[in-house]
Amino acid sequence: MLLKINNLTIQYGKAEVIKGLSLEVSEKEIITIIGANGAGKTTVLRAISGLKPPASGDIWFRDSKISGLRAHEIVRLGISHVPEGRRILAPLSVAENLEIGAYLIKTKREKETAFQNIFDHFPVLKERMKQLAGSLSGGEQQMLAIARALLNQPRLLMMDEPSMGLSPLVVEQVGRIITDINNRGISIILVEQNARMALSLAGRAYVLEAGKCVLEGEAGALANDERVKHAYLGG
Amino acid sequence: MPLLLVKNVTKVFGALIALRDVSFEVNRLEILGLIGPNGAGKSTLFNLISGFHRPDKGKILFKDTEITGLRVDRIAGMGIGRIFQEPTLFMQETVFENVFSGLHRHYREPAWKAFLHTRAANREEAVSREKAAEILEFMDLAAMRDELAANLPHGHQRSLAIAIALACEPELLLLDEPVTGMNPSETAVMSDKIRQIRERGITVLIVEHDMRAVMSLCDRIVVLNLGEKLVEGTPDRIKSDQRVIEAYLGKQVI
Amino acid sequence: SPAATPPAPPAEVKTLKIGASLPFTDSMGIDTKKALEMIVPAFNQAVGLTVKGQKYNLDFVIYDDKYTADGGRAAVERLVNEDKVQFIVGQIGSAPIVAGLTVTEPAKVLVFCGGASDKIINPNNKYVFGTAVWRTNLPPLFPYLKQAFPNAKTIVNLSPDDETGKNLARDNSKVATAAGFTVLDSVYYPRPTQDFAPFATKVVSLNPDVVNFPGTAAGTSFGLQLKALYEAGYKGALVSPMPPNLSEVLSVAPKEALEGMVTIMPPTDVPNPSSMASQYQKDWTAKYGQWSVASLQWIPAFYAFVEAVKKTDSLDPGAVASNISANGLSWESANGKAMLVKRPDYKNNRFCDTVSSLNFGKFTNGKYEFLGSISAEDLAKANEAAFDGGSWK
Amino acid sequence: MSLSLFVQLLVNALTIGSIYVLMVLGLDIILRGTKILNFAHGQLYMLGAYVMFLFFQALHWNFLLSLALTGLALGLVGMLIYLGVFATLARRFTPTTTFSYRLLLSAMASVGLMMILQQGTLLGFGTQERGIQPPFPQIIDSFGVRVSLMRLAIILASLVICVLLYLLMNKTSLGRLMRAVSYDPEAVTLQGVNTFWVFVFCFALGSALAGLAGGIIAPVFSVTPAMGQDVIFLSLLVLLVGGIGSYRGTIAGGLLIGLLLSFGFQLLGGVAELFVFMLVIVILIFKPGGMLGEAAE
Amino acid sequence: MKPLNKLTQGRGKKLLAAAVVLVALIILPLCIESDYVKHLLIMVCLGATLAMTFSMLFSTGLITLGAAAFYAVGAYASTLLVMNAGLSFWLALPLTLLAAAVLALGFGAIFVRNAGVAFVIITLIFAQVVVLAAGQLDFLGGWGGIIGIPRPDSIGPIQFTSKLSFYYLALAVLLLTALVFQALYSSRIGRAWRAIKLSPNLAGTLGINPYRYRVLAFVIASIVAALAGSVYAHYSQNITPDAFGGWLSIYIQLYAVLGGLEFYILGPVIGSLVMIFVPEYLRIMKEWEPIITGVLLLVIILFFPGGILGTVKDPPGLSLKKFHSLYNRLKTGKKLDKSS
Ligand SMILES: Nc1ncnc2c1ncn2[C@@H]1O[C@H](COP(=O)(O)OP(=O)(O)OP(=O)(O)O)[C@@H](O)[C@H]1O
Ligand SMILES: Nc1ncnc2c1ncn2[C@@H]1O[C@H](COP(=O)(O)OP(=O)(O)OP(=O)(O)O)[C@@H](O)[C@H]1O
Ligand SMILES: [Mg+2]
Ligand SMILES: [Mg+2]
Repeated sequence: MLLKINNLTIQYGKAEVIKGLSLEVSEKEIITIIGANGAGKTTVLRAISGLKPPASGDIWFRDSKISGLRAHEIVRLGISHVPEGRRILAPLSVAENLEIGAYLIKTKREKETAFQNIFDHFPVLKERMKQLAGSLSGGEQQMLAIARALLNQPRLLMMDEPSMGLSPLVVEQVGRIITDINNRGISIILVEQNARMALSLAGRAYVLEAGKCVLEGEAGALANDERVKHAYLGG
Repeated sequence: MPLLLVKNVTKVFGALIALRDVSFEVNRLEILGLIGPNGAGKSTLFNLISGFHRPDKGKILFKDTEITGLRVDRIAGMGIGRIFQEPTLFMQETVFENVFSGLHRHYREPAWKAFLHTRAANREEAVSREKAAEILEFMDLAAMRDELAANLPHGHQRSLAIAIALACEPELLLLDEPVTGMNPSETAVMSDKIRQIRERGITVLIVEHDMRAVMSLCDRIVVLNLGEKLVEGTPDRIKSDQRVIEAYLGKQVI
Repeated sequence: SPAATPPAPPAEVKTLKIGASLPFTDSMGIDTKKALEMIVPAFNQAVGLTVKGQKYNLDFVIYDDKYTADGGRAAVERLVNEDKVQFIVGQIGSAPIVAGLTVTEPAKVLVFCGGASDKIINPNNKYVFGTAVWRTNLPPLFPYLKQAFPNAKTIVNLSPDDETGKNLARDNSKVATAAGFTVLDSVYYPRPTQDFAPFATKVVSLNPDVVNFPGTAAGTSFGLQLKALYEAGYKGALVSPMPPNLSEVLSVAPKEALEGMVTIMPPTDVPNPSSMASQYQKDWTAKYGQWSVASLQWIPAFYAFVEAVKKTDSLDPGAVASNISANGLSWESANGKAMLVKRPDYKNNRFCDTVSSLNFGKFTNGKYEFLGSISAEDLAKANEAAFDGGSWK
Repeated sequence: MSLSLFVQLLVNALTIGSIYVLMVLGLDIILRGTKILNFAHGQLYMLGAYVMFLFFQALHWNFLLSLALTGLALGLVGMLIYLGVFATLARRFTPTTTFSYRLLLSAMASVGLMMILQQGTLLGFGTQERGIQPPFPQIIDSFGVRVSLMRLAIILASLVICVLLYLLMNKTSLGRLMRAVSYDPEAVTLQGVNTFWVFVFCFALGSALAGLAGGIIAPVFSVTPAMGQDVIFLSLLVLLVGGIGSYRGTIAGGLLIGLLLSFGFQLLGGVAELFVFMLVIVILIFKPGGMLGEAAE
Repeated sequence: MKPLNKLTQGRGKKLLAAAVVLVALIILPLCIESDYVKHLLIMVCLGATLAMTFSMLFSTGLITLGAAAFYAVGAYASTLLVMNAGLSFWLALPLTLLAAAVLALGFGAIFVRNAGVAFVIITLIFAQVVVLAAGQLDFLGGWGGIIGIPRPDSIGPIQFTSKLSFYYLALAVLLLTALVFQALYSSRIGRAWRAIKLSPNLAGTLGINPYRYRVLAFVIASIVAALAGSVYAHYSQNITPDAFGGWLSIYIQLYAVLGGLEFYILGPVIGSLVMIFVPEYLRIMKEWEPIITGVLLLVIILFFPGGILGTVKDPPGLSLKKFHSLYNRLKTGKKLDKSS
């Protein structure tokens, strides 16, 4: 098991926004978490990456406990997080954004190969290296955010709504990129409002409602579940 | 006579031409969609209409009055409301206060009377409280009127942003990606709301990447690409337009 | 040692509270506070204050005035209304003094203070006396200068840009003119300045024979001015109406920069210092280590107060004030003999300000060379001649 | 105006200007990196002078070594201050805390620090004012132009520090991190960076610059507890005139203020300072973001 | 921030409380004998008034360090009008306020555009300009200032000679200010200010002109500061430029922060009460006083960031749970500098 969450509870002040969630990710798997607005999807990802300490429960990554570690330590263990809203560093150039993404890579040689990999995936970034990241269009920014996360050479990549605000054409492209990344052996947690796309990409899925997991199972099966169809696929 | 007329508008940021010679019109009581790839200049166009930027060339007319280059609050005062692409709310205020603050344009009594808390001013304020409550009810936010805006989930923040804009009693409402980050059922609810907004007598100009929503909502659609107007027409025409499919829609089945 | 002497029978000694307000945020204020904390217990131990046969131990209540008007006002309000002191002895800085006067005058509290501007020694004020000698020490200075530099004709003042500096520059100009010099200009620098290059450059470009430093704080600020003049190529004569704190001055300025300066000498550095002065210096060094010339500057107020009370033989501030206002006062302090004078130039015809005996020296080759001294009486006469109108005595 | 006078005024202007440049670069790094408007910056400058006094004057160490150690020492002081005070304060802020609130509270905390450092120095080091014998006391006197070698050395040293700082900020990963963190710390944390230490470094670097300014000018000035009290006003002025967040602006602003004060005094006398302040207000009317700054907010 | 709708609830109770406080404030000095304490109370009234102007501008998102400037303008203008033009204080007062308003309008109209750090610094510089001008220009009295400023003329039987009468005058200024400000905050003007503070862009799209509302706040704040300054001048009877330097503005800011920033009216009062009385009672610490004040300040800012009132209203949960987690973290040797 790559990642295992046991009975996780998270609070903002007195409000409990995640209530006893358990979740698993195995090697090379894509799972997706879908759910309505405010269900707590983002919160779960923030807890895994150490940005929001949980109130109780624990999180295990490759057989070591990571809940309680700080965010930058967790990244070093191999979990990357593409946060909601991209969060690229607007006043820095694309190249500098990538350099910061490559912060954990120590040798020059490794860095070069890593960059080469990135450019294979996102040739457009190579053209934009000198441009300020803030002046990229939304789609390009999303690519930059994913590229930056990949530079950490994660075993597990978490993406929070990667299709948000992207044009349909680019959404398709992001979908291809996700499969591609997964094909290289990286596990992925995909949080999406676009449940249709998420379920088509993922192997397994969790449905979150008001901080509780109400359904979980094979993505294909869930896509045909009446409740899911009704609530999340607009069917 | 169109409600809003955008005439040959050009906007340049440094070396980047964000909009080039764009013209279109918005008719009274229609829902007009504005779509296009990321970076096409849609939000920039909203910024020009609502006065955050000044066009380098061209004119914008609202109800036959030129509003090009007027101040943001003047334009708002003339009856153009907008929501932003990024969630922009009074984060540290409650939901109710957010809408109540939005009612600024509602008052008729002069400010000094409000300051003196005259009877008339107090009455007006009581009315505006009711109005704020009514708007919250309309946007399905009444249940969370005392929550802080910052603590709302994304989708409710969107609704609240629209509620605030409605408080301003606009004739034209500019919505920048209102259903982004919502799942289909939420999107359907929101689309419904937008139709109801139109029924309240408000014309809507909407930017959105969710094609299901756009196609079902809009009476007409304008497509921007690389800062230029590509085509304009009914949803059916746009769906089948080869240039739009190439630049924007892709092979996606709608 | 003090512990060995048998204590006086306690029933007979009363305690008299005396107030002081000093800036604790400033070295001058702290040094003055240290001085009072040294001399007052010694005074109590040795003689104490005896009025109408009753012996009093003096208890100094010293508050911080932060060198500001508001701070001074609050300190004096507290001294007068809370601690009920009737004498305030030892204040420095005109802003806090002036602010305090609005309290002390109506309350008829006797004040001996360091400031001597016309805003303080003012005909409207009846209970305040100046015990600093900045203005009154000028007239003999210029003749000594003339003697040392017979060919000097023109003079420029370099002076802080504040009330004291401006007033002193004006007075210095008057006296210098009377002594036959031509005053080219007065150059003012803001009090906290450390970069004196622009001011020195300006002074040098005026090309005077003499540079005078009215109102300069005698520590490193003075040293920096001398250094800046030296670096800007100034070669003429220098005159200081204040005794410089040599160790501080020389810590920033090379000794060539001071060469030939005619100055008032501290009473501790003259060839035969008075026993009071040497004792003071000895006690200070024993108690605090590093010797501070500056600490001498403001304590004449204390000796004046003691003498005034003794002379009137009363603790009623009104009686003391009217007695010394009408009859004058003279006293001995570590700074030498001093006496109260009138200030007809301020239209103030009571005894209200101080002259004291002074020593003059010239700075040659890293050391003071003693030039001579003047007694308080002669100094009063010299002032009378230099400042027009009326008798000072 | 004679050539000699002109050169003297120019050298004076550049000396004092370069000190302000160092001060303000530090102030700006702290402001941008950690969102603290540090009113205690003048006291760090004063401490720099004291440390320099200790190393160079009291212990007789080599001048450049003393200067470098002064920078390090003040960096350490800055680090301790950040760890002790501002890190605690930063923990009180959430992502929704408004900028003005952060700014206000941290500025107030720095006022508290200022009181402590200022009075602490007065009481700890005693009332005696000190001076540092300049290592280059020579006066260059040729073609009727007199210039102090020490002042030239100061200008040169400041120049070197500015260049080093530029390289640090723009050519090293640390500099990149500092700029990134000032924009979005959380996004940077997610790249595996311990942003906390980047903040600490920002504050330490800014303090080191203030210390270097104080240490480098100490042989020309004197060393007193009050010396840091008023430099903060002119430093803030320079920050504003140059433009907040602009490296080139800060340098231009520092030199401009140096020149205005130096020449203004020669030509106008006592009202020069008032005049300079007014002039700055006029500049700001036309250039609200400062001469080379970006948007004001 | 207190929700607005809650502010107006339980109005009767509020009025009663206000009446009690008012009576207490009026009776208070009658129970105090010491003129020294009365002096401090007068300074508290003036300081609180100034701090309220700071809070008012902060309610629009502006941080000003210029309160001292307009305090000085009020003091000098009124002094000159009374001493040179021979006007009665009561006649000079409206003219003074008018002058301050005009100056504030000019300054505000230009500089309110720069929000954030820039505004902080510009106002601080402006305060320094006023001080420099007062010191450099001889008709303003120079660095030595102006002495012998007359007391206000008596109105009928009320004479302004005693501390008590000045206390009531200063208290009247304070209460008037509080009343006016409360009326503003509870009206749509106050709501517009808060909207601007929280998001100027959003406020703009709602038809609020952030610029104009901020200028309005700046002018009102400056007029009030000038009013306080004028009372100060005629109370202290002498003014010097130093008394109005930039540090004064910084102190005023402290009053507001210390009292509690979210309490626009009561915060400044409590803050100035504490910041004026505590150092006075720390006088026994002599030269250590600034250090102790500094430490106290840090402690309050670091550990009670809601200020005094914020802490009283909403005490920090020193609950066992919190203590326990702290203890655990210390025990496990984890650093406390978690970035969350
Ligand atoms: N900083 C915060 N303080 C208080 N409550 C918060 C905070 N952030 C989130 N919440 C609350 O936690 C709950 C879950 O929010 P979260 O952002 O995880 O939802 P989500 O499923 O990601 O929604 P969305 O689809 O809008 O992104 C929401 O009810 C929200 O109000
Ligand atoms: N203030 C600005 N300064 C410089 N460039 C800008 C500015 N605002 C927008 N741009 C650029 O103008 C172009 C159009 O941007 P705009 O935000 O209007 O796109 P959009 O159509 O709204 O895209 P999206 O769908 O991703 O939101 C982009 O390339 C953007 O980087
Ligand atoms: Mg989310
Ligand atoms: Mg957009």
